[in-house]
Parts: sequence; C-alpha cells; structure tokens
Amino acid sequence: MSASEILNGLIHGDLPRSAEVFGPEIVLCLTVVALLLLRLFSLDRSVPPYVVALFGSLVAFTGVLAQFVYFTTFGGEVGGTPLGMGETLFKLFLLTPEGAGTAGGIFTGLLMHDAFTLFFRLGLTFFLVLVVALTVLTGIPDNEDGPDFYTLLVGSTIGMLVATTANHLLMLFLGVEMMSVPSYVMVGFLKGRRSSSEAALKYVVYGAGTAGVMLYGISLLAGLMGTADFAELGPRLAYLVEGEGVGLSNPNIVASLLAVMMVLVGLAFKLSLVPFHFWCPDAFEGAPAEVGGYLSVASKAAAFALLVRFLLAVTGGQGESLASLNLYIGIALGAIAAVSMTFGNLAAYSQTNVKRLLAYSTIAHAGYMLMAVSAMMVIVNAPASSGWSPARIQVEAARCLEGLMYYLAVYLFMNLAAFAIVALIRNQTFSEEIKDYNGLAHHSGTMTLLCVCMGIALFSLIGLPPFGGFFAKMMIFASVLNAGSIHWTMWALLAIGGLNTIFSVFYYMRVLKAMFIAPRPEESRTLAVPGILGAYVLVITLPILLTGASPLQNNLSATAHYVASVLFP
Amino acid sequence: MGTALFTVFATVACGAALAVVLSQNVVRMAFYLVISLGSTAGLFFLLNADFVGATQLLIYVGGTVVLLVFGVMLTASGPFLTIKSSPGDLVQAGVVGGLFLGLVAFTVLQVDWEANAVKLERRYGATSLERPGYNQHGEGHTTRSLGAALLGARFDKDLGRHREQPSTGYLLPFEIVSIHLLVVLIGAAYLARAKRRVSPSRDA
Amino acid sequence: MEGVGINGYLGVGAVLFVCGVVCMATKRNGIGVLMGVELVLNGANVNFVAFSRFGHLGLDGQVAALFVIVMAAAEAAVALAIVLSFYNNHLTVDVDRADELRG
Amino acid sequence: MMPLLAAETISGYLSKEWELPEVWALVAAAVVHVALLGAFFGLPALVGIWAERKVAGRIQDRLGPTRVGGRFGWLQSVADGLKLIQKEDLWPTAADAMLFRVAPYIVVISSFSAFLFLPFSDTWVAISLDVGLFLALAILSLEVLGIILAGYSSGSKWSLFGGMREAAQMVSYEVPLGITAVIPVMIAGSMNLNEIGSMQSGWFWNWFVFRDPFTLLAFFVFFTVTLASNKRAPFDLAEAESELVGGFHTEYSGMRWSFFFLAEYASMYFVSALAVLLFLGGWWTGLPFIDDFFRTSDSVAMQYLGRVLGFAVLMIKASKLVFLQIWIRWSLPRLRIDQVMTTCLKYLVPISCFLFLGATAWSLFLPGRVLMGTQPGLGGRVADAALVELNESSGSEAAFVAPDAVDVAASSLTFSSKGGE
Repeated sequence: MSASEILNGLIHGDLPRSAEVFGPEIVLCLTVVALLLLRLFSLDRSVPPYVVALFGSLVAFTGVLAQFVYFTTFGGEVGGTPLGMGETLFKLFLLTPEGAGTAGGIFTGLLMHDAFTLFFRLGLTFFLVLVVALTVLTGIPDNEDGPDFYTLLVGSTIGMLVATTANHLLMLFLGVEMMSVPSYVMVGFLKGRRSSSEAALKYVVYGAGTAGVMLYGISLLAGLMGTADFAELGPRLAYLVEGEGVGLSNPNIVASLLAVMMVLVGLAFKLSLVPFHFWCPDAFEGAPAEVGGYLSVASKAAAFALLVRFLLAVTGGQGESLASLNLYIGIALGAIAAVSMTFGNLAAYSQTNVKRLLAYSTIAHAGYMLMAVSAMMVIVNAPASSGWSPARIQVEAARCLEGLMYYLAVYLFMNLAAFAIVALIRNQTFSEEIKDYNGLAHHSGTMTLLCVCMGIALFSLIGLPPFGGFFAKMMIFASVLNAGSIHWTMWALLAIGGLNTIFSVFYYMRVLKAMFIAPRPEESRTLAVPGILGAYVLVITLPILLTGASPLQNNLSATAHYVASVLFP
Repeated sequence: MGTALFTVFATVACGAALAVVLSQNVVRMAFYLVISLGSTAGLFFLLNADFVGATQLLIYVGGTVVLLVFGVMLTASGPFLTIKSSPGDLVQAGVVGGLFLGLVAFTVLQVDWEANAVKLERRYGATSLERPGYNQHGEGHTTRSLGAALLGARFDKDLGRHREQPSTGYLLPFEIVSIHLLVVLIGAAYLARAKRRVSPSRDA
Repeated sequence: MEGVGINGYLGVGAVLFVCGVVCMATKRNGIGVLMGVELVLNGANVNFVAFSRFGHLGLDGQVAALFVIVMAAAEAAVALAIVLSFYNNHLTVDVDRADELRG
Repeated sequence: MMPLLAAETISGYLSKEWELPEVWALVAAAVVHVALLGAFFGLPALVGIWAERKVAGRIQDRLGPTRVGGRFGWLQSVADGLKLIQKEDLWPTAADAMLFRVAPYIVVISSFSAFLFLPFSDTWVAISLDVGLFLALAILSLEVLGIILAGYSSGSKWSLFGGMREAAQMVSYEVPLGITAVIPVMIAGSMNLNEIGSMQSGWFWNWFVFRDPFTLLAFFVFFTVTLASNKRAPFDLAEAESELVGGFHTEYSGMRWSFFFLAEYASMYFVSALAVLLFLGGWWTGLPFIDDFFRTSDSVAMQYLGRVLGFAVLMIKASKLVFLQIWIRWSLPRLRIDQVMTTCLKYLVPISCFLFLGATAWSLFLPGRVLMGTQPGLGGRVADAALVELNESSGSEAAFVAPDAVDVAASSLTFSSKGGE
C-alpha cells in the first residue's frame, strides 16, 4: 500500500464505518462531558444531573437498538425496505448497509461488530437505563454528588461496552480496566462509611492485582504469537506447534497455557469465580445496593462476553492439532464452575445480611453460567472419535451460548429486581439485615407488592418454573447434558449443578420466610413506599414472568440462538 | 557495551524490586521502586524504545510514584510508617515466591523465542523493525511511527506491503483512554474531597 | 546489543513480575500493595518492549507498553484515593485491619 | 586539530585518529562529555549564587559581596563552597539516615542528567535523541522526588511540610509546563531539541516566540511555570523561610545542603536555556548575515567558530533569563500555597490549553504564514518530515510508493503542504 492508500482507507473506509457503529458509545462519552460541563457552569441546580444521564443512556440504548434491528433484519443485505418507525430510527442514527449493516471489525479490527456484540451492547445499555432510573428513584447520589456518580456509572459502562466488543488483546486489557477502575470508586461511593471504604479497598487491591497478572499473561500471549489480534491468535499457535509434539513437553504449549491461565485469572476476578471471589461479598455488602446490582449484572455480562470471545480466539482455527488440549481447558472451566456454585451456595446459607447473601448467590450464578462456557468448549473441541459431525457441533455449541445469553438476559432482571428491592427497603427500614425483614409483607399494599416481586425474583433465581430462571437453567443444563456424551465429566458437572439448585432453595427461602411468614414486630411503624417505586419494581419484575412461560420466551431464545450462531460460522 | 549496560540495568532493576519486597518502611519501598522503574526505563532505551522509556520516566517515575509517596505522607500516622510482617510470613512468602519465580521463568525461558520469531517471520513477513529501508526504529527513532500508529495509520506496517485492510491502528484506544482518564480523575477527586457542606453560601 | 538476547529481558520481566506478586501478597500496607501492582505491570511492560525488539510484535509492543503506563497511572490515582478514604475512616492503612466485613 | 573539529563525534575521532578500540573510545568520549558537562554544571551555580547576591544587593540598595576576591566579590561563591566542604556531615537522630543521605544525590543527578539532552550550539549535544525535549523534562521532573524524600526523611515537621508542598506544586505545574513546551514541538514537528533550535535560524522574527500571538504568550507562561517548577520566588513555598525555617532542607548542612543549591542554580540555568531553545532562537544571533557567514564557510575552523559563537549566544540569552529570574525573586512577594495551586490549576492550565489550541489553529488556518517571519507552519513542516520519512522508506522498496502518491499522502496527512518558503 502507498501512503495515500493507507490514509484514504482510514479516512473514507474505516473511520466513518467505525463512528457509525461506535455512535452509542460516543453518545455516552458526550454524556460524561455534558455532566461535567453542567457542573462547571453551575447549571446542575436547574438541570438535575440524572436528567442528563438518563437522556444520554436512553439515546445510547435507542442507538444500539436501532443497530440491532437493522443488523438482524437487513444484516449485510442491501435493498430491504424498512418500514415506518424503523426507517425514521435508522435515518436518525445514520445507519448504512456497509456500516452498521455489515459484520466485521471496526477501528481497524480493534473492536468487533456482529450480532453477538450487538446483543451484549443492547443488554448493557438497556441495563444502564434501568440502573440510572433506579438511582433516581432511590436517590443514592444527591444532587451534589450526582455528576460524579453518573460520570462513574457511564464511564464504567463505556468500559464494559469496549470489553464486550474487544477483538484485540490490548482492548481486552483496556476494557477490563475501564470497567473496573470506575467501579472501584462506585463501591466506595458512600465515603463517610467505614464499611464502604473498606469494601472499596478490598475491591481495588484484588482488582489491581489480578489485572496485573492478566496483563502479564497478555504480554506473553502477544509475544508468543507476534500479534495481539484475536482472529490470529489460534491459527498462529497451531502454526507454531505444527509438526512438534503438542503435549506438555512443548515449551510453546506450556507458555501459552500459562498465559491463557493468567488472562483467565483476570476474567475470573470480574466473574467472581472461586478462587477469585474474596472481594465479592465484601464489596457488595459495603457498596450501596444499587451499585451492587449494577456490578453483579453488568460487569458479569461484559466479562462473559469477553471470556467467550477470548476462549474462542485462542482455541479457534487450530483444527485437530490442539483439540484435546482445549477440551481439557473446557473441563477445567467446568471444575471451576462446580466449585464456584457449590461454594457460593454453601456460604450464602449462613448469611444474615441480604446484600451479602445476594453476593454469594451471584458467585453461585457465575458458576451456573460458566457451565455453559465449559460445555461449549467441550463441544467445540469434540474429538473425532466422538462421532459428532461438524454441523452438529456447530448447532450444539451455539445452543450452549444460547443458554448463556438467555440466562444473562433473565439474570439482568431478576438480580436487578432483587437488589432494587433491597435498596428500596433500605430506604424505609435503614437496614439490610434479614431479621429486619420480618413481616414486611404485612405493612401496606405497596410493601406487599415489593415482597411479592422479591418472591418472584428469588424464585426465578432458584430456577423454579414458571419463571425465566427456570428456562434459562434448563437450557444450560440441557447443553451440559449434551456435552456429557463427549466427556463424562460434564455429567458430573450436571449432577453438581442440580444438587446446588436444590440446595439454594433453602437460603432464598429464608428471606421470603422473614418477609411473609414471620410476624411483624409490634413496635414497628407502618412502612409504605411511593407508588412510582412500586411501578418501577413491577416493570423490572414483569420480564421475569415474560421470559418464563410466555410466547416471548420463544422469541428471546430464537434471537439468542441466532446471535450465538454467528460465533460458529 | 550493550551487554555491560544490560547487566547493570537488569541487576539494579531486579535488586531494587527485591528490596521493595523486603523493605518494611513504605517510603524506602517507594525509593527502591523508583530505582527499579528508572532502571527499567534504561532497559527500554537499550531496547530502542526511546519514547516508551521517556514516558516511563515522566509518567511512572515522575508522576505515579510521586503520587504514591504523597499518599504515604498523608497517611503516615507515626514519624516513619512501618507495618511489619512477621518473619514467618516472610519465609513463607520467600519460598512461595521462589517457586513461583521458578515456574514463570522456567516456562518463559524454555521457549525458543528466536526460532519462533524466525518461524513467524517466514509466514507473516518481517516486522517493521527489521524491514530494510524502514529501520530507523533500529536506532530508537520510533516517535513518528508511534504517533502515526496512535492516529490509526500504520505506515511502519502497511507502507509498501500488499494488504486488503489497513493494519491495526490505535486511534480508538488513544481517544477512549482520555475519557477513561477523565472519569477516573473525577472519581479520585470525588473520594479525596471533603463533602461540601450544604449551606446557602456556596463559596464559603 | 551483542550477547544479551530476548531471554535476558524476559528474565528481568519475570523477576519484576514475581517480586510484584509477592509484594502484593505479603505487604499489609495498602500503599505497599499498590507498589507491588506497579512492579507487576512493569514486568509485563518489559516483556512487551522486549517482544517488540526481538520478537515478532513490532511497534505494537511499544504501543501496548505506552497504554499500560497510562492505565497504571489512572489505576494508581484511584487506588490511592481509596486508600486515603479508608485512612480517613479507619486511621490506618493496614489492609489487615479491613476485617469488619466478614461472614 | 582539524580532524577533531571535523569529526562527527569524539568517539569517532578517537577510534579513527588514535585507533582506540571502540569500547574504549566510547568510554573516553563519555569521560570527556561528563567532564565538560560537569564543569558546565558547576559554573552556573558558582556564578548564579554570586549574581543572586549582587543583584539582590543592588535591588535593595546595597553592595552585596565586596571582599573576597577583589572589589566585586568574585570569589565569594568559591569561598562559600570551601567552607561548606569543610563542614561536618551530620544528620538528625530522628532522620531516616539512608534516605536522608541519598536524597541530595537524586536531586543533583536528575538536574545534571537533564543537561545531557541540551544542545549548547548547533549539534553540540551529548545525546541527540528524537525524544530529547520529552526526556529532558522527564528527567528534570525527577528532581521533585529527591526533594520529597529529603523532606520526609529529615524527621522534621518543617521538612515534611516543605516536601509535601513541593510535591503538590511540582506535579501540578508539570501540566502547564508540558503543554506550553509542546507548542514549539508542534510547530517544529520534532522533539529533537537540536532540530527545534535549528529551525529558528535566519532573522530574529523566525524565533518561535514571534511566530504568532499565541506563542508569544506561551513563552511567558512557560517562563512563569519554570519559575514554579524550579521553586523560585514567588513560588518558593517548599523552602519558605518565613514559615518553614528552610523547608525541605532545614536539617541539611555542609556538602549535602550545597548539593541542593547546586542543583537549583543548575536547573535555573537549564530551564532558561530550554526557554531560549524553544522560543528565543536557540544559538542563532537572529541576524542571518552573521550566522550564515560562519555556517556557509568552507573552512572547518570557521564553522567551528560559528558554533562557538552560537554557544556564546545561547549562554548570553540564557543568562539574561536567569537574571530575570533573580530580579523577579527580589521584586515580588511570595504567594501563599493555596494561591500557588490556584494560579496553576485555575489559571495557567486553562490558559496554556487555550494557547495550545490557538497555536494549533493558527498553524492549520494560516499554514506557512507567521506573524512576521517566513518559516513554514506546521503543515509544511510536517509534510516535509513525512516526505523525508516516506522517501527514506521507499528507498529499498521504491516499487511500491509512487512519487505522486507520496505527495497526496503528505498533503492529506497535514491538511496543507504549502510551506511558506
């Protein structure tokens, strides 16, 4: 290429396309700047910061939604005629067939734009809108601190969006850092509180440490392959070990295994998987419940997207040569999943603080979701002797991810609902202890509504029918069952998962028992929450039912399947 | 000459890093950290990465570590802040650390990096640092290429090569990091500043 | 640059990395832990630049090192602010005293 | 003599003419460089301290030193130095002895190392690097570390306060310092100080300070900021003797104390020379007929003389700035620490950002045109640099880069390739 070709390619090819796809993130960046300018010019008196944050996140969400609809309807095909509102929307966000309509790398391949990333971006921006709305209702940042809080929230979300779309090892690191560093501050947001600052300290110490280890792994990986591009990692490793032994006696294999392990340490921290879970209960207990809800869902979703993409990148394109090795990576992940959910559920049992209980429950849920990734790895690397045809492998692997994404979608609502209700009850009772939940359901109509919603969320977290959590769990269990025919350990994993589900019933029930069955303390004043809060909780609880036994379930799972299948061309 | 300089810088960097681990006084730790980071900057110069070396000195040594020392001063409750670890802990850490070092070093050094590089070069072409006619990098003149790379144009990689797509440029991280820094700055300032009193006179 | 190949530099990187990890694990002082993090990041940086010179990474290694330095500065700023906030509430920076949250 | 003058480097000369092995030639050359720089490093301190006293005396309507070494007290600094060397080397029992002893060396070493990147005249520079300016500022900024350590390790309240003030002040002032220093870099398209200096040849209106209104202001901001980063009055809060006894060096005496002073006066001179190189035409007299007379001469000796002249010019310009610093010190009252920080964060940072934007805009919209001069603006300059680089790279792979493509690239890279010349 000549210099002019390079520059023309960038200015006329890559940049417009990237800006179009990256538009929602740019809107979020502008939101951050607007929030700060607002304070600079003392406009935050007349225009509350949450208005700006809500507006910005809504615009970003609409932008991603438009892209998603555009992509799934007209993906790559020129000539389709969008109708009505859709067309206005597409025009508004300047979507073009060769821009948002085409899958592929943006920013010279640093980020990936395809259905998979769009799905996660959609979820994350939607979640951002919900969280901003929640903080407005619970009033966790006052007007004074509003710009700071929303800056951090939006900044962290930008990091998550970068992380989910990362297609390059450097972006992996940047994404993880960008989503973690602001969240350290958010955990310590109640800065006058001892517990809050302690939580933040623990979070930042573990977080910074694992990020460092991950970076070292990245440096080894990039050095080994001579590139940091996800698409080339796997093939280059296969090329390097071509014609040599692929066992543990091959130094290249050992080094790359060590590097992958180190990267997984960083991701496992974000997912709060055992043994990198220490921070999770402390951080969630010390942090405001809103922040806990945000971190438990959003950073987990982003980290799972990153994990899936990273694993497929380092193991992809290698053919038969490294399949057996990669199979064992899958089994190792399964072991971590088993330990995580068992530990999470056991530890949750003895908790007295609701936030802490929910924190352990997120550890367990991370384990459930990791089961799907583990099954995917096993299926993708099925040995030839298993007799699976490539087509079947493709379908079944996509089904694993379908389960994961369905689970994440449901988890978004059920976990947010649980944390939101904890926050709302905290605003009334100033307590997050289970014993103070005694008889809450008997206070007033709105309080009963909250408790019923909490019941729905918790039932769904357990995985009881007919709620969304049940179907999500079924999907994952089914794919693990499938994977069992390739390697028997998956059946063991399934058994552990089943036992855990049964076990988890007990501690979730304790909360509900306190709410509904325990008598209301006699000296307590009657508690009630404003109607708008009840409405908000209803709005986020309703999808738990809808993703359960309702026609919408089919739509969501079909979408998830389509989205997952793009990773297995 | 290169070997001699490498030996000096490497020994100082590693020795100071070890001193950071063994030292009990935080300010001394910071001092050793500076020495270690400074020697690492020296290693960067030896590796012909002038700009990275200078950045290391300016941001890391002159900025980050000063920040850390500043933090030590603000949190020093006694005259010289020393929080001792027990000798048993140290021995334990020494053994574990030694084993860990053995593992990492063994794994890393066992790899035949030269052979790998040759192998990769055979298939994917030479890196820009080795290309004839573009070897200013060989002398450490990477500033301009780095600048272009941060704006997204990889003259060092693409110029004179046949490529379908431009190679990976770093425009996005360069820009997005600024937003990240802004957010982080706000966060740090929020935590560090005292809560403003809610009073009518705002400028009090 | 005769004599010292990539292995020398990778060795230095490994030593820095391990020193950093041990530092993080053993120091009870919050700021000491942060210094361990800096060492770890620095070890990775030595790797990046060494791969850029001797390996097949080219300029990408140097760019990565630059970004790591910047991110480390950002992380240190936040971590320090958190340590200060912890100090304001607990009047110590001993991480072992952060033991009120448990269960 | 002639081969020495014509030789590219000292080590080259030694290995060629004296047939030394390369390693020894390098070592010998390093010794020569260090000796030269060392001498130069001590000189400003000696002269500067004497000048400080003299100027202070005159400003306060007294005579200043008059005894040692004749009427003007020439040898006062030497006498002081002798006295300081003889003093006992001691440190307080409350001090952290190791850090206390090391701190002055850090200050001196960083201050000295910065001179390695300073071109004293055309190509007279110990280490010529692409990142020269950047590295010089980086190394200069290490000085603060020594001062913080000195303040902390003294085990005295005054020292600790001084050290903390210094840390806050230096780290803050590095921001406007960096931004204003980048303006000439942007105009020159290079961070190599030698290149920046040689771009300002010709008439004095080619000096960057006269390039456009923004650079003119930027020079003053730069100068102000260097005052602060050198902790010179009115920003000398770190050692404010009326509040902090002696600030970070309260507990120091003898040689170690004098190291701080050595470093302070050396960096005073260094930042002045930097300001001259960045804004005030470096080693050029500003009168092209003089410069060109030497520069275009065929005789090696004449060219050498030209460089000596350049060296003298640079020294004189920098000394003027040093004098200005002293003058300011004895004219202005000291600020309070909060005022110092406000000045930096609320005023100097936005101002320097604005100046940077302005200078950029000037380069973009009036490319190749400057206030009075004829130097090409950013566009032309970077285009040239890009051309050189592209041509070099196409040397062995010429088949890939057609000449017209290079032109297109250069112009689209820089918005406009029309140089002013």
